[in-house]
Amino acid sequence: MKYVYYPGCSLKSSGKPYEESLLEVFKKAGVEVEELGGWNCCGATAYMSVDESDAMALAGRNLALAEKEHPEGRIEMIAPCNACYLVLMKAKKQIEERAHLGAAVQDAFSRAGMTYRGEVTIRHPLDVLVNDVGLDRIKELCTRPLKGLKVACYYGCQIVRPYATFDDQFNPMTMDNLLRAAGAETVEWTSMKARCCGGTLTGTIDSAGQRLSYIILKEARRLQADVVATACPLCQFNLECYQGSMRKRFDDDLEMPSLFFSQLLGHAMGIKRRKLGLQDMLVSPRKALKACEA
Amino acid sequence: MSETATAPAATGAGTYEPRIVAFFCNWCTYTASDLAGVSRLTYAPNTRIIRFMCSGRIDPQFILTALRQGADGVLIGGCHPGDCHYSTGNYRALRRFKLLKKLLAQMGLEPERVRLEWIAASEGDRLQEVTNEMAEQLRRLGPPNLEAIPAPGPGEELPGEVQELEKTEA
Amino acid sequence: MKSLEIERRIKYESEVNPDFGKEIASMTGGEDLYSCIQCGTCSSTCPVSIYMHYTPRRVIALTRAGFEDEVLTHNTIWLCASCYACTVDCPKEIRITDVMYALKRKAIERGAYPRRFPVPALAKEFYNSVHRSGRSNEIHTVTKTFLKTNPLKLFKNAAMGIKLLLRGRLQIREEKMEGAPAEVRELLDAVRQKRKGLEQEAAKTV
Amino acid sequence: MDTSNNGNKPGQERAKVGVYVCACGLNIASKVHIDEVREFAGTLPSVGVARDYKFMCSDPGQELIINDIKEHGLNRIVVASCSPLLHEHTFRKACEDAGLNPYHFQMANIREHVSWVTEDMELATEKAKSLVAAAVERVAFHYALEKKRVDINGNVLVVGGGIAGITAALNLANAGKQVYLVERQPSIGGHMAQFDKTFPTLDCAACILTPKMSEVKNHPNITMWTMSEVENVSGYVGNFTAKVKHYPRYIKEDSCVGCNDCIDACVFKNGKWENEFDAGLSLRKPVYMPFPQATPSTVLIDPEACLYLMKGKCKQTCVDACERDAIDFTQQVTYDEVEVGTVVLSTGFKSFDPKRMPEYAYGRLDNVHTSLEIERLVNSTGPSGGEVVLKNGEKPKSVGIIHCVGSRDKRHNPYCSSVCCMASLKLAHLIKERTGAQVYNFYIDMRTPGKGYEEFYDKLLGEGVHFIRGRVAEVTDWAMTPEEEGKLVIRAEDTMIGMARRIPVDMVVLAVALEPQPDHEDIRRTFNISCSKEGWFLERHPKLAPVSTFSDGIYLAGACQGPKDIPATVAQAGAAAGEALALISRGYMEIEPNTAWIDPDLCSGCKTCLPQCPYTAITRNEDKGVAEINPVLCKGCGTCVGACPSGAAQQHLFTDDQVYTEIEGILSHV
Repeated sequence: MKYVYYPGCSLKSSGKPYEESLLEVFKKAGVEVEELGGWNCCGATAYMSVDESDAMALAGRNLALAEKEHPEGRIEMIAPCNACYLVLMKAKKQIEERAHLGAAVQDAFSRAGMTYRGEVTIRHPLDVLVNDVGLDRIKELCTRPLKGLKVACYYGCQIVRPYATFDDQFNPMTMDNLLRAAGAETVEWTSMKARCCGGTLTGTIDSAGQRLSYIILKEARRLQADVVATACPLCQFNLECYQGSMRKRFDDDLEMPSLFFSQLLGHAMGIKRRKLGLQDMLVSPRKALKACEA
Repeated sequence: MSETATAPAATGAGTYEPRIVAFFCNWCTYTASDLAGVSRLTYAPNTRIIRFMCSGRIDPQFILTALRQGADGVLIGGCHPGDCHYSTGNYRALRRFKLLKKLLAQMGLEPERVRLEWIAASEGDRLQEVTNEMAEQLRRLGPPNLEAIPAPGPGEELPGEVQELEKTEA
Repeated sequence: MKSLEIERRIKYESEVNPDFGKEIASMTGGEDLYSCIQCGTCSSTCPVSIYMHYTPRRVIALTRAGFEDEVLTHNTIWLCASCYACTVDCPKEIRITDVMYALKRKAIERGAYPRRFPVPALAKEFYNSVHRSGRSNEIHTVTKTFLKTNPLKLFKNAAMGIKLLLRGRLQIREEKMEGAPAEVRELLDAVRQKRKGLEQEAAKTV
Repeated sequence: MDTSNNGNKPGQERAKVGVYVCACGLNIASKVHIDEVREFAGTLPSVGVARDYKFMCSDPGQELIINDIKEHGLNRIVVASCSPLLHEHTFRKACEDAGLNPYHFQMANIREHVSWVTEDMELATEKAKSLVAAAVERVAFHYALEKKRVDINGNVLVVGGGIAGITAALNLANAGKQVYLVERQPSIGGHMAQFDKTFPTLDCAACILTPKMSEVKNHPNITMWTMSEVENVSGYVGNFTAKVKHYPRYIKEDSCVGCNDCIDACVFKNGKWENEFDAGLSLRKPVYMPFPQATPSTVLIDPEACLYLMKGKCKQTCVDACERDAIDFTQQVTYDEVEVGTVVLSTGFKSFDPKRMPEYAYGRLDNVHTSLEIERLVNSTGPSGGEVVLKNGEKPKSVGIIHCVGSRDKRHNPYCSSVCCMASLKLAHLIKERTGAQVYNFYIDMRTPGKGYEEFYDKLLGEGVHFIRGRVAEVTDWAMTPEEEGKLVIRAEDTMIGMARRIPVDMVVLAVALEPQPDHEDIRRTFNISCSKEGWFLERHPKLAPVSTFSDGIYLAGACQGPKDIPATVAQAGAAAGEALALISRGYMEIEPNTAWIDPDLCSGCKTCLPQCPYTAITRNEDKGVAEINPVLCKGCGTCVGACPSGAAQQHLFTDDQVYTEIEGILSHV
């Protein structure tokens, strides 16, 4: 199966390790991806706060681009960032359901030499790996299982809310199943899995935002997790990069490696650290991963 | 104003309001139409309802006559499959309806002009939906081509064919 | 200890905007605004309601009652992190997150948002950055936001920023999309114009 | 063949029609120009008199008709007012009183079908005119008919043995009628038997219910069948035949005295299977007594649990223990067929399964219970002997009661279950009384309409029960503060204060919604009645016929028609019994003489109609070579008429002439 790959802005900067590791894992798992040419920002939450048409057209443009590249048949587009994943899905829904918006978008697209056929399905890597590749295949590929590694799987909000497309809204399991297949042990923390990490508030209203991230990390530590696994660049950024300021703010010696699930999976598949961007983390996972190799 | 599509509101006199003649069974759809009234659900203003005990009583000739007499469309309403007050009348209605659709096509009449719907006593809102939908559709079609409809009288092929169909019943 | 200064609190009908509720209800997600029964599920499931001037439930009540200023000038709508917990938990299936978006747009449209408050500023900076380059750039957006709102924050986060830079996880240079971002801008303008037109027509026919 | 009933054929006399347009106060007049319709009617050729009046259904309204018939010699009447389903009989009666055959009447429905559903007054008026025109043209083709009567069999079938069925059965039996009471469970009593106290009086449920249960058991006029279901019903009002299926209980009911020796003797020393009656809070053996006051007080054997019935191998210690040889492993499913004239449906409700709302942690965290489970806990005959205790056996120090679980929720049940507020208040009182715990009620709106209900609420406010107005978002075991450790934490907004709160408690009670029985569809079909969207059985009229259904002779009692508390249920059961009795004591019921007949001169004997009839009322007279319809068997659907290719088959009140003229009439105008 061939997929169109929509990285989104973060995977080109703070989320670089996500992209590096994900593409490596895809290669191993035989998931063929081709980056969407000329893609643009999805608009995230900001655009929707400023202008609706702009937000929907901006996101929609990426869908139309994909359809231009592949004029025939259905298209599967992988969006690894939770925010992109939801925004693209929302744009699709809006354009198809809101009469005027839809008409306006169609009109503008056609004048820009594009048409929107609604043939794109937006997929999240977790969905693709579990449902297209399959856990059995993943197991086979994991030549260096994460034995004894205790992982707290953190899914974030926007892949299960408001639309629960491929996982349970209240107690998502795909990441747990994936990392269990990779030999890891995952913690039971239903009420944390999709609890808000603070989103952009961690930077803007840090007192409120960072508290939300802190709650998640603290709970992971209480459950004796060695590492938190994430599926979204913003979640990962919040849960890792702000640990320094959290230590001061909450007077806590908290130190919890927070990785992308793809980095752990890649590690289990025997892929070199460098290729997984593990050396680029602010909170080093070395100790945790050493432990599970021994 | 909201973008979400809303049912066509009854527009004032003057604009083309298609006439729908509705044949409803006493137990389900006629009761539903009363419920629509009690619930004050306004719908296509030119829907005119004729009551039968059962949709099984409806003779295809009634439908053709209605069209010939100036109805733009005919709506048949009966109980959901399995719910017929007389156990099987609605199935009979369905068989005749299917045949009639074929004939209409042969006559060069748009089959959308005749519609059959199962509407239960509790589904007043469904009635509103269906009639509004149908009115909208008929508005687009415009009045029917009356020449296409054969005049009544002896030697009509229709009842004969119905008869064949009825006979195929074991 | 809160100050004990007394404050006169009463709302006169002349001060409310009777159309505000309808206005919001007509925007995406607002459809079911009037089916709210004030049960408070949104406010208790919301992870940030504890920091809000008004809980989401009260924002809905205020909106319906036409208390436009209270809704648009206080921090509630800007604290919403779009986690959609309220939307999926609402027993009346009101899309509260989208109502918040609608209110944010109104606030920006009316220039009513709290000026030195970083969230709307960030939104606008992000918007501009993408408008410029077709992509967003973390450093630029964040820097500009704080310069406008609270420059001290910049130094607070400097250490982290440098660490990320060293690891190649931050781009100083603005990452541009292939092709001309101008195309995107033109596209968006076209859509906005067209949609406005359609809506005005529709409004006329009713 | 049914010629006797053809009366004077159309055309034999010139029709002189009286048309009466009803304003129905403003119900019609506000949307239809009454005078315009009246004037229009006056212009129609066959119309002799055209009037309008405020309320045609009132006595003066009917007097108008009667006088005009006498003075102006009218021979046809048309009333344009509400639905014929509401007032056709009223006006037919008026015609009759004036000496006119009641079937010389036709109604035009200009309220339900015009004024209540049309926005534009001009369009409404035009539509009303066309309906009147149609009625006037049609009625000319009406002809005199004789009334049709069916006798009513005095026996009654009551389906469901909860408090509703029990009440209805006793009322009917005490009036001397033979009643068949069919209950699916091994004992009658229903939900009420599971309760400890009843609100608002707090009198003991068992004390008031048990006597009624044994009264049913011992009543000479009641045949009580437990572990039984109605498999199918045939026939019509007055003469139903019901096939009742009896499941084996593997105990001879007449021999067992309920000594329970077999239970003690069972090879299983301890209970192993969930006791349904205790909502799964206690365990029972394969052979068991449903509950102490079970009626009949007869044990039963669970074929899914009993070793002998499953594997054919067991010491059968129970058999040895039974001195009366009541145990009979050879029992099979058996059937009974009963003839009844009327039916009372009292099949009750099912309570909502909170597993469908994972946020409340039911089945995931300990000490989260449904209200029904708590009813068993506070019940002295329950699993804990009336003690409210946690899983670890200790008494809870704090309890949270969550209202509206599965109610007022578009994702589950949009309606209010109406009993939960009072039931929760009752449980709050009992829990506080038994444990002294702090009790918190989380509610959206406190609904206490009903005699003595608000007073009960006042009482609880005085008892120091906490009330937090806010719907609970989550029940979690995840602690944020030391005092929350090891507790169930309830998160809600206290909407009165406008602040989010986290309340740690030891036990959570979920006041679950009332839902229609899962098999309501099958029941509905068996008895040929309608359901509301939610699946509650549909009454004939929400106000004026709340216990009747659209099928004559079938009545509703209790929660099967919608959520109800005990007082309302008992009242409705009494009403249902009353309706049935009214019909029985009259002895007969008039039904529409709308049977079909066949004109032998036109019938080609093609047999098309024969397979059409669901009642095999049509036969072919081989000598005459024509079809004939037996008017006694014919139920008047007219399906054969719709199929007849030669127009030989006709249906009274729906002849081809009548229908064609109605179609023409409805379209001739406008």
